[in-house]
Amino acid sequence: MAIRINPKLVTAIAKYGAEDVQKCYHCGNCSAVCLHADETFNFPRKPMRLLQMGLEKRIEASLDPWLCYYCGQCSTQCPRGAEPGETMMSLRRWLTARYDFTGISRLFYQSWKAELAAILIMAVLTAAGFLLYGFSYGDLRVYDGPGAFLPSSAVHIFDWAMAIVLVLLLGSNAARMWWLTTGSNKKIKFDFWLYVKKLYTLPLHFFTQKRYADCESRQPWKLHLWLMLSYVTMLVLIMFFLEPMQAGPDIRWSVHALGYAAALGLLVTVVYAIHGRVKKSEVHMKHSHESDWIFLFMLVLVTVSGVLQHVLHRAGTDMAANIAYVVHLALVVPMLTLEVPFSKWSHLAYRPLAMYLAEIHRVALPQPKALTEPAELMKMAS
Amino acid sequence: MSYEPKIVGFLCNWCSYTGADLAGTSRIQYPANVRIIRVMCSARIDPTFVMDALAQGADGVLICGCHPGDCHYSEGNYKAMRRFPLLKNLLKSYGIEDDRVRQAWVSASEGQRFADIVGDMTERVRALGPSRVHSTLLADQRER
Amino acid sequence: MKVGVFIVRSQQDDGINLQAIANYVANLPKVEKVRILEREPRLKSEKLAAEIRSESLQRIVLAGCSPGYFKPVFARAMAMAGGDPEEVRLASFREHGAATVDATERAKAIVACAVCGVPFPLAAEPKSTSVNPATLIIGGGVAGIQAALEIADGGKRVVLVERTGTIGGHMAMFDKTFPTLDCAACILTPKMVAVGDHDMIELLTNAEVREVTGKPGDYKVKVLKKARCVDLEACVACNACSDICPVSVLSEFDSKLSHRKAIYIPFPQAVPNVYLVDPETCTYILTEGKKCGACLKKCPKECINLKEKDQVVEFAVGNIIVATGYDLFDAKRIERYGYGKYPNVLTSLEFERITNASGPTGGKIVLKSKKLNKRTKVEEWVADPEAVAPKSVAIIHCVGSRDENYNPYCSRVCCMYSLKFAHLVREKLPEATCYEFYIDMRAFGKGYEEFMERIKAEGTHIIRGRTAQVSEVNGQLVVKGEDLLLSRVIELPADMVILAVGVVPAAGTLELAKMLGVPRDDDGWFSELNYNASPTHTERGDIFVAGMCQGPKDIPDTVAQASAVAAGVLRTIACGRGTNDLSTLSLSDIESRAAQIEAHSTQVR
Amino acid sequence: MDELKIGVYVCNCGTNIAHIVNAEGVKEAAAALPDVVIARSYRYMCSNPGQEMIVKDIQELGLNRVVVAACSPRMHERTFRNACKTGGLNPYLFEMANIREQCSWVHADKLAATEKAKALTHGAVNRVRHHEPLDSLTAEMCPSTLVLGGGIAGMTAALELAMAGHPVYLVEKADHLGGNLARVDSTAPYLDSARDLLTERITHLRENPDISIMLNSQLKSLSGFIGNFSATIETNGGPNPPERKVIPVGNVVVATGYKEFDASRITHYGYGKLPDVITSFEFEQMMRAGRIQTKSGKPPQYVAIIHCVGSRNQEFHGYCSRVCCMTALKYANEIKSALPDSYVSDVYIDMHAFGKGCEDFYKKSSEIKTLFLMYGKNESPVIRKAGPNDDCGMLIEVDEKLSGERIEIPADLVILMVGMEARPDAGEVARLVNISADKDGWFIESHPKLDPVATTTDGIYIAGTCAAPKDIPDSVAQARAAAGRILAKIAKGKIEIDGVFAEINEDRCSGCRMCNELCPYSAIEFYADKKRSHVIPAACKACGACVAACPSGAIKGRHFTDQQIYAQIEGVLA
Repeated sequence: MAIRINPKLVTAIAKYGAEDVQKCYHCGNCSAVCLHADETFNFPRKPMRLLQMGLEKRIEASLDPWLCYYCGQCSTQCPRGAEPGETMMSLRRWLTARYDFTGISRLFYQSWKAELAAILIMAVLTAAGFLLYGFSYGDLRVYDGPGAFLPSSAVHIFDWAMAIVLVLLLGSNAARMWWLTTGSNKKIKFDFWLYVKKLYTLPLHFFTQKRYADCESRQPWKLHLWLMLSYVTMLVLIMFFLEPMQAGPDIRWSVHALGYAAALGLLVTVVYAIHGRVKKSEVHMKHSHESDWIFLFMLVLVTVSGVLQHVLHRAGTDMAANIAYVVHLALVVPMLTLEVPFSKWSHLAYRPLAMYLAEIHRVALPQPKALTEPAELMKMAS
Repeated sequence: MSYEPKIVGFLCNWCSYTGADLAGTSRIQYPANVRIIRVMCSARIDPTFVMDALAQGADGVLICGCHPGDCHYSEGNYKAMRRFPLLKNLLKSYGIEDDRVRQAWVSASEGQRFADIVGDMTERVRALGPSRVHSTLLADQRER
Repeated sequence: MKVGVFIVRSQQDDGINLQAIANYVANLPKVEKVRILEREPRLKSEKLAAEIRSESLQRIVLAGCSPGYFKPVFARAMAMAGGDPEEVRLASFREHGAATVDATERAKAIVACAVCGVPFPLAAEPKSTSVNPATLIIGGGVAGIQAALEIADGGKRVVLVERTGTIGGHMAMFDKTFPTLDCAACILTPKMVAVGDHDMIELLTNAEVREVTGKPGDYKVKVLKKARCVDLEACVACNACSDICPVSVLSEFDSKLSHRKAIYIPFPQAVPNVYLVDPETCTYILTEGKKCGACLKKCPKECINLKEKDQVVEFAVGNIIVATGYDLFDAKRIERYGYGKYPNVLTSLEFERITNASGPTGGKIVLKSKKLNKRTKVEEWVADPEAVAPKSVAIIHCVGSRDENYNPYCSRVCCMYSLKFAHLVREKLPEATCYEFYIDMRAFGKGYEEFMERIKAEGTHIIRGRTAQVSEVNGQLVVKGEDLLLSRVIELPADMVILAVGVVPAAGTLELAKMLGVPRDDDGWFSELNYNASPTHTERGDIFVAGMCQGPKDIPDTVAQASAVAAGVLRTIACGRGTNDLSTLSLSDIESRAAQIEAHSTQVR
Repeated sequence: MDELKIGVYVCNCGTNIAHIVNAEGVKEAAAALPDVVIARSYRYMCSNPGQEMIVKDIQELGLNRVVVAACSPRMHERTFRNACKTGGLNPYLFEMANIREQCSWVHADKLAATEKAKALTHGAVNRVRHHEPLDSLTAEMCPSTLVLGGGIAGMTAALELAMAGHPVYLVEKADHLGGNLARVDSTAPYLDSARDLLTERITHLRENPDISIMLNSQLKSLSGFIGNFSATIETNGGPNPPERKVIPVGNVVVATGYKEFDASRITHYGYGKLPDVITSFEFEQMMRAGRIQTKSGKPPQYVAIIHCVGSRNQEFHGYCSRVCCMTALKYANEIKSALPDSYVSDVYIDMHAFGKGCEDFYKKSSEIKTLFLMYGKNESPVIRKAGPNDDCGMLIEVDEKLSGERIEIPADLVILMVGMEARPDAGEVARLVNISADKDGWFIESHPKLDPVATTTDGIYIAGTCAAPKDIPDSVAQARAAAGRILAKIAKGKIEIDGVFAEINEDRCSGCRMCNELCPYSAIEFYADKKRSHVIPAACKACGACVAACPSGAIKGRHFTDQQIYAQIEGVLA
């Protein structure tokens, strides 16, 4: 049964960043230079082809875009300037939008204004909420201990509430991803034990991102890993050690040492990223989608405000610290609630999941063996 | 002194003769038994030339032209090619050994090939020994 | 008639002052409105139609570097507005060479013609000049040879200047020619000999054009004749000098796969069949006569003079034909193909020599092998007839071509010669496997498609996909690329890899272009006067281009162009009238001529 | 004729010959041969003293035959022939023995080499005995040219010739000039105006007094040979009865062009049945009318262009039509320009963007978001009507090679890129002007590489698409090339005919006409009245095929006569 192509998709995808995909004349160079492409997952050329032809169903069902870490080799060597790397990036954005059942993600990617507006509203609401809470239960001049403006206990509950919401949102999207790529695939029959056996790949790839290390240059991987570990540390500290974190004024090295390290990591890597994107110093930083900028700047602001409130508190200026804290929360909340499930940050979930599912595919799908013999070649050709 | 066969070579002017010259300019050695006669095209080589050469005492005859498709006159060598089997039959009927008369294609850039052909042919003809055609043919002619 | 002029801005039109043009056009009679459209304008026929109606325009002139793209949208608008779509006229600056001298003035003239509905070439006809019957041909490749013979056979004098020691160019190095597979030597050498002893052809080999002055029909030429050190008349090509010469260097003609002496003849069938001395390597010359000089003593005809100096000859000609041909793309630039790193990654020309019956291996296809150069004591990779034959050969298309990182253009000949290579490999090494990696198989000429089918039938694996890299895995070359039709990335072992390198303008093209005042296109090839109408004429009067130097071309097209150029030359001589430079025409000349023609024009269609 | 006086000269070529061959020995052997009055050996026969030696001997000893045993005749035959000329001897009374390239340079055995050298010299001496003085003939060259076909090639050739001041008859079948170019709106890859090109050419043609344009005319017959043809042209100008005109011409340029492939031959494209499936030429008409629209009058949203219709397909034409790819890209651009909101799918096999500026054009075409879809050779897309709830008029089903998917392409308008094919009357034309056509009906050039415009018949040239598909620049170049050949011939005034050619002894000729078929240059005509064949010296290339074949030995190949060769055989074997 023939599938209907959709020439309009190429124009649509431009909103997600891919502007040069149509330049590709299919020489296959990119797929051949890519260190991640293999017998089962042949990219970036194939996904580019599907994109050109607008075969949405096929793209939805493919994990390929998530297996690319954008080292940029394909783009530098492309004879037509078709930017395969950037196209894969855009496909990831497009897929994120597809996985998200709320449609918010699609909205954000297609209009940065919307995303910014959403963030602002969310920020205002959060600020208002916490101020309301603070003034009704505490004293702006007190930072911690009794009568604190924003006692860790309260914030802690809020943290967890938010975390649960996020997990739910992200989880449901992840489930959709599973369904589109694997669940709905007739060729892959559900095998529970296989899923269990391969489960280890999730944390493995989440924490090490080892495949990223296989790319031509290891530099981007190191930075990305550092960034990731930094905010994971921060996350853990906040989710489980908020109380000692917030307590003061003297420094509690047990937790704060980690906190400082994480903050430093965040600052350095993010500033590096911004600088790189401004200077377009590296291939994978040549093209920046609005969502990239928003994400990076949010991250900077959050980190800075966080550091600020901490410093002010240690300095004994509790009132200022409280204000900084409110600002900090007003930035963190929208970033987490909007970026994590609906925008760039969601890849923290999708990538490892893709690796996990890829493993499943490799086992479940019939494995074509590498072609090195002309005889086989001819067999295939005929 | 050992028996030295005499071979007459009919070479077309455009490919084979030039090829033979190239063998010379590249100093490629081959037996001195061949005597070359230049014609414009292999199509010009009348079977009677071959018969006459044998009658005059040649032990072998070599016919060379351009490779099929390369003929300076577009298709002369095909004509020669078609003519050759007939000649062969004629020779057979005279009881002349197959190896004595040979047709080969030599291009202007195949000096080595020409030398090889001559070398090979000389050996074959030497192996066959002196041709009896000379005498027999003359006899025939006397009867006529 | 009311005319509207729309000027389209584009990247190319730097150096052209569009505003000035607009102002000029506005003052032309009949011109109702002038508008400058911004770069890549988003035009809608509906809007334009309204515009046309409101101004009741009967003719639209689209001006710009190449405004052709926008013609349809205007034609549609014209039709919508009830006008005649054929009255949308183009004034293409590029088409009529406004990239050259004072572009803006030329552009004005082009627009002026379009406004009158008169083709620019009709109105812009330079005055004719008197013509010196002698002709200069630069470049002794097949194009130069063909043109020289045509003109000389017409009984006109020709001076053929060739940079190297022999005429024949690249074609003389080839083994067979596609698709007929007849040997290049068989068809070229007779022509070379003919050039050599033609009464009307003066052959200046080992010489370079240094200066061209004067005007169309009467050019003054200075040619530097480099010292050949061997008497052209006396030498009988006996090889005695070369035998004795102790200096042995890699032969350029054999693309450095074999050795030649410091006194040498490029190849046995060279024309003139006379030896020459390479001053860079001759011991005698390098030591100013202190050492060696063996050949002097050996030469039986005493026709060697190692003290000979370069000399400059001057002469006048009427027409000049540029046939400088091409160089090969430097494969070293693409590191991932490992050319220069792996000895058995060859360029196409190297393979031509290896497979050539009169080449270093006598036509045996073998892998390169190490040889010690006794004199220099360094090991060199050369083609030795005794070496082993490859079991597998991979041919990679589009090396340096169709690639923005190198040459964006298609080199036009690689597909076909690659197929030819495949045939030769299969023919000479029936056991060997042979792969072709291509992007598009451009078999467009007469009998080419059939040739491709034949090669396929012979069992060559033709793989659609560009090779990404050639690497060495424990001594075995491996070629990696995607087979697009299988949509699989494949890695194939290959003992020999042939890079179908593209072509680039010959070294010195830039200088020559400056010398002659002939513009070049973006890729560095000489620009023809008009892509369709005059593919072999140039901006300069009585200067023509033929063959590869105007753009990639195969032999038949090159020969056709060469003969075409000969026609141009013979014509000017026959009627004693050459054409002056286009630049001699003033704007007002063209303007008035255009008006004239329009007045009693014989409208076509 | 008076008794023979042969002079034999053995060259030492420095030591090149002498170091292996005993030149003195060869000289003495030669001197002993009958009729040899003088035999000399010298270091360099090719040197001036060497040549003067020959001249002197001719004049003083009254030599009437000369033999030089030296290098290859390909090197110095000309030199020595000239020497004979200066000595007052007919150059054809000279013969050369090749004792360098084919003796001293290829043999190490001095004795054998010397013997061979003697034999070769003997052969030459024997041969030269039978040489006859030959003179190159000359024939008149009529300066006027007949050009068949008024397309871009024909017009260009005609102009080139006429501008040199030579009369030209431009014969065009149709009632207007321009040929297929006149049906085209603009040209790829630069989207220049085809009309301007045409206007320029035609205006020049009409202005030129040396050109007589004959519209509605056809060649009816052509007789004679190069320089001296006479052509019969039939003109039927509407109502009045066709009139015939006989014109003398020196050369003929055949530029009859092509016709487009008939798309209705391919059923699965539904051309002729589906209203919105059109050919490239029909689209050109739309362009010129400024209306790209479906039969229902609406501008199409989806347009599909299908390449290689009738080309590169063993069922129809095996060859590539060379221009369609770029034309297709041109359409993609034109459509996008006229209808910016439309979507263009370009269904191709290989993208032949080989010409100057073409690859760039290909890229530009993809930048305007043309969707390129690849199908396989000899596979064919199927076009069918779309269903009621499709947003398009038609659907094209095809196996897309680059994705491996079987897809449906939406289309409201489908353009078939019909290839080129030989005109139906090509065979007829070939017969009239006595040239041959290949299996596809394209005229055959005398050499596909080095002689693309000449044919095997002297004085008949081919240009443009009648020889094979070609784009405009290549056609123009070819047309000029043909003109160039003719200009060169005319410039010489007379045609030199080398003294070496075949001649038929009419008393011996049985009129079997075997030779007529054999001659690749159709240089042998048959006198029906006398029942005899006759060689046209001007057309003969002296290959000698006919000489060898003539059953009654009536044909004599001058300078390669049986006598001469028999003598040489005897000599080399003596």
